Amino acid sequence: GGGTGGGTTASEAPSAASSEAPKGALKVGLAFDVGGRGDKSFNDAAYAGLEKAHTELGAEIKELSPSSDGSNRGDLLRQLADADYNPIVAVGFAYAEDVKKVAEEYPDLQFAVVDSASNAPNVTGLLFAEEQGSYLAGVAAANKTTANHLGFVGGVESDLIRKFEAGFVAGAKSVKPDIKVDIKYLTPDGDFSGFRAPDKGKVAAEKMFQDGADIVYHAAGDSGLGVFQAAAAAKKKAIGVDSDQRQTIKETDLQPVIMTSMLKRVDVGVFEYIKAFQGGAKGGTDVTYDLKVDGVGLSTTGGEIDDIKDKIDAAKQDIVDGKITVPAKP
Amino acid sequence: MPAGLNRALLTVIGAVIAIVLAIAISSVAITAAGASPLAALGAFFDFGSSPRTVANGIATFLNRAVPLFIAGLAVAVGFRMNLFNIGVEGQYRLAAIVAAYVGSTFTAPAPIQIAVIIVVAAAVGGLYALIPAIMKVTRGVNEVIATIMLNYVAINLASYLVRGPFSGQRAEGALNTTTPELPESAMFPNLNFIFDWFGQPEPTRGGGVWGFLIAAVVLGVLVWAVLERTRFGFEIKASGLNGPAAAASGVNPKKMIIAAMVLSGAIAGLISLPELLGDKGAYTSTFTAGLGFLGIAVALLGRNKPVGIAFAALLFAFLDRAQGALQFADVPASVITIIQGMIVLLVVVANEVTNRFALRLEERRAAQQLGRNAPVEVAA
Amino acid sequence: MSADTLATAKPAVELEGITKRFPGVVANHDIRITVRPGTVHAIVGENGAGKSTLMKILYGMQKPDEGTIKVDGAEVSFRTPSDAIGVGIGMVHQHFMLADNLTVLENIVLGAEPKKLGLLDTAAARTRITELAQTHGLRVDPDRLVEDLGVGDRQRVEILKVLYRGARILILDEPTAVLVPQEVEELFQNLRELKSDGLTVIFISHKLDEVLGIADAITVIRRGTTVASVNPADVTARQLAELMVGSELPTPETRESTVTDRVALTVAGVTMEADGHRPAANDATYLDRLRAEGARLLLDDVSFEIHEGEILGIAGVEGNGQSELIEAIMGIRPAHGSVELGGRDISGWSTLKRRESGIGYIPEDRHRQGLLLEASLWENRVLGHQTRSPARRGIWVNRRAARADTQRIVKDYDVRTPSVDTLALALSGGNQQKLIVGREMSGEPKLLIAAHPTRGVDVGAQAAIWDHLREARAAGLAVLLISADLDELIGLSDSLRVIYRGRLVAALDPSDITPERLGGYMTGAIAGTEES
Amino acid sequence: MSRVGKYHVALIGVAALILLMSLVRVVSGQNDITSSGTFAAALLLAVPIGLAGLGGLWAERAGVVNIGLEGMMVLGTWFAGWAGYQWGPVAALLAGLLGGALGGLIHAIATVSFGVDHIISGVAINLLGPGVTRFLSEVLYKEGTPAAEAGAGITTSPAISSPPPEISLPLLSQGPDLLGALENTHWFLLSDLAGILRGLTHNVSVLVILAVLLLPLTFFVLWHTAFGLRLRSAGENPWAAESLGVNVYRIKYIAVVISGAFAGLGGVFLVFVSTKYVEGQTAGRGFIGLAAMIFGNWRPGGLAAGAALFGYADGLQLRSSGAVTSFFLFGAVLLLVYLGVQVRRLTASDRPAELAARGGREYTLMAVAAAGMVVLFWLWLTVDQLPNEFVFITPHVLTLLVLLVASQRLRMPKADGVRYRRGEQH
Ligand SMILES: Nc1ncnc2c1ncn2[C@@H]1O[C@H](COP(=O)(O)OP(=O)(O)OP(=O)(O)O)[C@@H](O)[C@H]1O
Ligand SMILES: Nc1ncnc2c1ncn2[C@@H]1O[C@H](COP(=O)(O)OP(=O)(O)OP(=O)(O)O)[C@@H](O)[C@H]1O
Ligand SMILES: [Mg+2]
Ligand SMILES: [Mg+2]
Repeated sequence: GGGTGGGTTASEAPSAASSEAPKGALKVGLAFDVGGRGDKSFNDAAYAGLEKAHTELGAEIKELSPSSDGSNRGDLLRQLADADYNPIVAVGFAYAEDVKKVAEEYPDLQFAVVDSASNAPNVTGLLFAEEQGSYLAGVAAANKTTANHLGFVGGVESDLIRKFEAGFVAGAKSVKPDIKVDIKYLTPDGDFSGFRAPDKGKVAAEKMFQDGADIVYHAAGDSGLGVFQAAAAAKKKAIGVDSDQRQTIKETDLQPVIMTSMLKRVDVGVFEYIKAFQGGAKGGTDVTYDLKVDGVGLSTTGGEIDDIKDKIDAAKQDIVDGKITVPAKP
Repeated sequence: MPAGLNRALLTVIGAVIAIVLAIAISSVAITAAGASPLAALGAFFDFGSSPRTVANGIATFLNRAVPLFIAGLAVAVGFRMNLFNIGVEGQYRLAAIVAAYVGSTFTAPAPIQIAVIIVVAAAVGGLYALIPAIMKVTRGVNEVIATIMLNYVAINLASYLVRGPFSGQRAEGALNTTTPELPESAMFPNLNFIFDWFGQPEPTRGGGVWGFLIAAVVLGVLVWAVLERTRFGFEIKASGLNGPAAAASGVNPKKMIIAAMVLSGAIAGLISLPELLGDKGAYTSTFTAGLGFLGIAVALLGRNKPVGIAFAALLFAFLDRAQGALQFADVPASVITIIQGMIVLLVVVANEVTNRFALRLEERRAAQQLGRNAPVEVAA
Repeated sequence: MSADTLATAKPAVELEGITKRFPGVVANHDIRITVRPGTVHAIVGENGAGKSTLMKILYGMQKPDEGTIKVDGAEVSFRTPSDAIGVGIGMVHQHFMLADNLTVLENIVLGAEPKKLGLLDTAAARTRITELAQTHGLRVDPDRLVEDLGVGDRQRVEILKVLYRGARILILDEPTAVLVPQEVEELFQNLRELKSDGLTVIFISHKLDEVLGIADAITVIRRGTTVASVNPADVTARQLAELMVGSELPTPETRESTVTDRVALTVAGVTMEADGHRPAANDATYLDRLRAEGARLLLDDVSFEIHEGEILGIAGVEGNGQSELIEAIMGIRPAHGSVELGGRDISGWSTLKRRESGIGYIPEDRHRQGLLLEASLWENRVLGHQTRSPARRGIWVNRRAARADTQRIVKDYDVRTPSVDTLALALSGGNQQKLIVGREMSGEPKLLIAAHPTRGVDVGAQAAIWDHLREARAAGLAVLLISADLDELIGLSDSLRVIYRGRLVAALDPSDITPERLGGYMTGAIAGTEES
Repeated sequence: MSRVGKYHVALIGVAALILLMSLVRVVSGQNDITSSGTFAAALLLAVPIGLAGLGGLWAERAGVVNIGLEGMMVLGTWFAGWAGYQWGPVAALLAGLLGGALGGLIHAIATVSFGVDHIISGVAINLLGPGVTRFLSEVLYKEGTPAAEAGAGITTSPAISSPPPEISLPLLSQGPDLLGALENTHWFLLSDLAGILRGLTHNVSVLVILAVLLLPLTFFVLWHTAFGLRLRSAGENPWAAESLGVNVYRIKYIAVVISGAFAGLGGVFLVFVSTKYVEGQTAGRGFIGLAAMIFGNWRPGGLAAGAALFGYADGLQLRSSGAVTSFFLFGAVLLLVYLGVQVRRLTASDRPAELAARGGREYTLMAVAAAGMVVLFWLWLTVDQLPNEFVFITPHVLTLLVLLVASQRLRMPKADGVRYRRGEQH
């Protein structure tokens, strides 16, 4: 798979960090992706990791959000660097180029970038094997479907979201090779409104349910709300993404339709990185949060997939053992 | 011309009052939000403590102003003729990707390489603007609708191109799609040496102060000269001020619509080049968007005149730069947008008010004159 | 009504010491007027004398700086026109105050709508309007869009608007400026009827013989103040004019003929379609078929020649194709047929090329087609000459030469302006017009199209413009003159054509035609052709 | 043409369109072309655009250009979300209306009282709307606030306490669902009609009904009441209105505030669909609404057609990428019809004048049409899946094509965008 190329895996990284005492105060800076803190999703997961570092490691923390057009990503990193924050975490693959440049300008500092590979000696790539988690979601959905028909709604047709699609389809086909998976993206790459269009998510999912799909997986940010609504209206199921949405979604009528969620533990990634830094780890490598280290996985809240736990675990084991390589591109 | 001087003075005073008022209103909001307005004000002027951060801050500020200025110019050219080109957004996006791709397909000495890229960008922007222009002159399609719709088309087209035909090699493990890397000869030399002149450290930020600033200044002068000094500019002005009169004077309105729209689009095509040639070196899916819409505000604030637009762009960029500094000061960064919106509104309101004030002065002068002059003689 | 009661009745309107200042202008200064009820009271004065301003004050549209207004003996103070309407004052404005895209009915009831259950009661309004129209002899179709109406109809709508509100005092600001004599007579008939119904009419006009014909009393205003109140029986038009301006009234009379035998302009078979121009391979057959089908033609087979040194006048009620004829000759609007200038066929040329080859154009509406109001005078000088010297230098506008040449026009044509950098909108109408005339005379045109060259211009400026036209004619200029001012038309033209419904219906000799007869041709009342 | 005549022509046009759609559906097998689901989606997507367009209509009929609809819509979404999670849907409705109206009020103050250029003011409001709402979110929804406990984030509000009810047409689209049954038979024309009707009557939110009713209501108010007449006169000739004692300022204020309220209502609608405020959920609909209004020639009916066209195309592309390719067939059939009509005209002898005139141009036009038809038909046969990027732009391209084909006799209110000051004539 494309996402797992090179570097160590997380299981090794933390171990490299022995529990040495920190030299000086730990000041961690973090720059969010567009949307910023409080998005109840990706950015907030990263923040959770940062906050954990604050409470557990006693780190002084500072987090910055970019402007709505994202034009100042590099400058935020520089301002954190100038204010002596070290390490600095950049959240989102959009930071890749900027992190590379800033890391070269500040060779003495350590950087990490979520969802993108290391591209400088002092940059750590925090990668997530979304395709692997999505594969499990596909396995779960294929086992649960009675219609032999699934759906996938992607918010923006970027390569990141296409990883989710690829894994999901592969997982579903691994269980039922003839299974039908409807796929719909809401907006093209570069138009991020697809993550904020619940109405469009609803229309797309509605169509899938009307055509006979009984479980729809979304990787569409806030547009996923529409997917859940369509599922509730059609009395069918949906699969959430990033966090355990059965818990984070407060609408009680929507919670029961969320069969499971594909977890992407950005919080773990961020926290572990900070911890490793404190332990003296240096950049230049990637850390991949995959199934092996539970960097991705499925949530079980609601107990809806408990009955197929063994099948999921088996699939997971196959991936961890390398028997199955999950494609990262559809 | 003391009257003209008075007017100019009043305009400046009006603008200053408007800006102060915008800051005051924002201060109320900041206070309500539990933060300190003084801290916020400080943040706007806080360029950091070391010479290096100051240099970086200045570079950031100028680098933001340049594309805003070009965007403002692009919009203004249309506005001069009462053509509302909302399509600058789409025009520059499409121009950016095509220019980035074409520039990456060959290598030539820097001046030639850069010149070709500039020409391609302008040509693509101009051609894309030609579509709504032709729709307007042949079928009477309102340019506002056409450009709104074509913006969406451009965004999708760009996305298609960057993923498909124009996609390039990306770094291992990177997820953003990109066009092929531009060769070194395509990169516009930076202006960091200016800092040397003043004995200051050069900015370290990627690309430093983008050299395209010079090109933008040249463009500004060119646009000014074309609009204010040439026959073509005169015809644009005439068409904008009074279409029927221009037509009766031999100005072909259809040709003018096409020319103004294409010129506007061609300038729009250049919006992305500072960033592309100064820093990024490729068009990626995370390209800076929205400059076309900001350009509308900048153009209007600058009264569609190059010098005004330059001031407006600098003001917007100055405010935008404080994004990070405000957050360090625990002030919600959204106050920037609020201040920008308010300045746009209040500056024009102030302008109206000062205009009326000047009229009132005139009236008073007239009344005094009456007092001095002998009353009109009454015959019969 | 006996003279006795007239004397004792309270004045319908009494204005005292009215003063109104505008930036740089004192429009009204200590005005005093008394209007007796049941009379037609005329107010005369030259352009810019302050008549309209005074009436707007009386109608509540503008507030006087000083002075009092009394209506029927009671002092009033108007904040808005509705206050004036409330005490029974109605006004017909100098420029039409109609919304083109609304129907006649909507225009009339606006602001005083009959309602039923909160809805517009169009039925009631229609009955009321028809009733009013019948009693006062003002026929209109309430359901037509105003934009489709001619000027006479619009004038009637304006009067109906006022009557609909039950006004007892009517202000008519230059209602006759756009009417032909027959229509004027009709209007006066209406006014007399209104007067006999006991209404009071305040009437403004520049046409003094009209004033003498209809008014019961006349007030003369000069430079913002009342200079005389006279009885129409006691004055002549000439005396009245002298009261207005304090100088002699010039007349637009041509002296000796300068017509040569060299043809400057030939217009042959010019025909314009109403709905969209279709270029045809064979014009003649196509147009024949169009006519056979009864298609609407704005211009139908218009042909004439103008010689160097000749002024050809075109008479016609507005809206009969004059504007279209000009647009066809200027190449602003496509038409069939041919136009030749000095022997060269220019039918396919652009407006610009036509101008460059020697056509000057004084447009009918100076604000709409002649000027850039928000641009300086010298820029207005460049307009239409942007491709010729002195305005042009390569791709550049030659600002210095343009300024210098504007200076020349300002001097030669007596344009009253502080400088050539002044914005055109700051000039009064007459001065704007002089600038346009000066501009169009520059560059030695072979043909001048002059549409209403002295409209809305006061007597002094009018005389100056006439002089310029005559001078240029003597130097060999061909002029196509279009005017609604029949005296001007008859006085200036070497030959006259009448346009009616897009066709030239008569060729007349200006030396033996009266305005009344001309009006007859213009309205189609007299048919046939007189050889000139 | 008389009113009745126009009305009949419109009916015939709609009938022909449905027939054509039915034909294309049967030939292409893309049932989504006329499925109830597509029409339900079209309704859902058209309503916010239509509401924004109505907002534009009210302002521009009164002579004030409103490019700030987007900003007012954003204000509507935020306030609806904020009030909705605390006090329920009625509060959301009112707060959204007020939020939008507030934007309208600012626009009115700037343009009417201060005589500011209408476009400048609108652009400023488009900056202020997102800026102010983001600011409010950052203050009111930040971590530790009660709202955050209830599920708010900086980009979202908590969910509205209970969504507004939905209703269906009894018997026909609910219960026995006769229309649904008929639709599923996929008969020519009958099923299409059933699909369209069911889509418009099944599980329709009350807010949709309210929104759709606003169209005739607007028409009624603007064209059949005294207030409406005054409002339109302010957009056509404010000086005339003033001279008849109409308080033009007041009319303009009312119109622009209502305009903002309608845009805000469009925002409320979006919030109701997603049950909460989501930052950026307006996604340029204010601009699309403005475009729909211009498309509709500043009239409620035309505006509805513009919004419906856009909503339909968007709904179709969201539901079925495949169905989008049948637009090629649709275009080919339309061109065929055009060619047929032209050939008939050429052979008939009752319109000689036009023919004499057109001649050569006519033939080249027909040749181009024929070539276009062949190309479209060929595209339809060979392309079975367009790249997604070309699917997404279906509504935009379709709008442009319709505008290109439809004759453009747009007539905007004469004094639209003109600065009006009391006592000063133009
Ligand atoms: N709103 C205004 N602002 C400034 N000046 C004005 C305004 N209205 C009128 N004036 C000036 O006041 C003077 C009187 O104008 P007014 O329109 O009353 O003249 P008038 O007698 O009606 O002329 P005309 O015969 O041309 O209609 C003119 O000099 C005019 O320039
Ligand atoms: N709305 C207005 N605002 C400012 N100034 C005005 C306005 N209306 C008229 N004026 C002033 O009135 C004058 C022109 O008015 P107008 O065109 O009515 O003149 P006029 O009476 O026709 O002039 P003339 O005396 O030359 O015939 C100018 O001085 C102009 O500044
Ligand atoms: Mg006047
Ligand atoms: Mg007057």
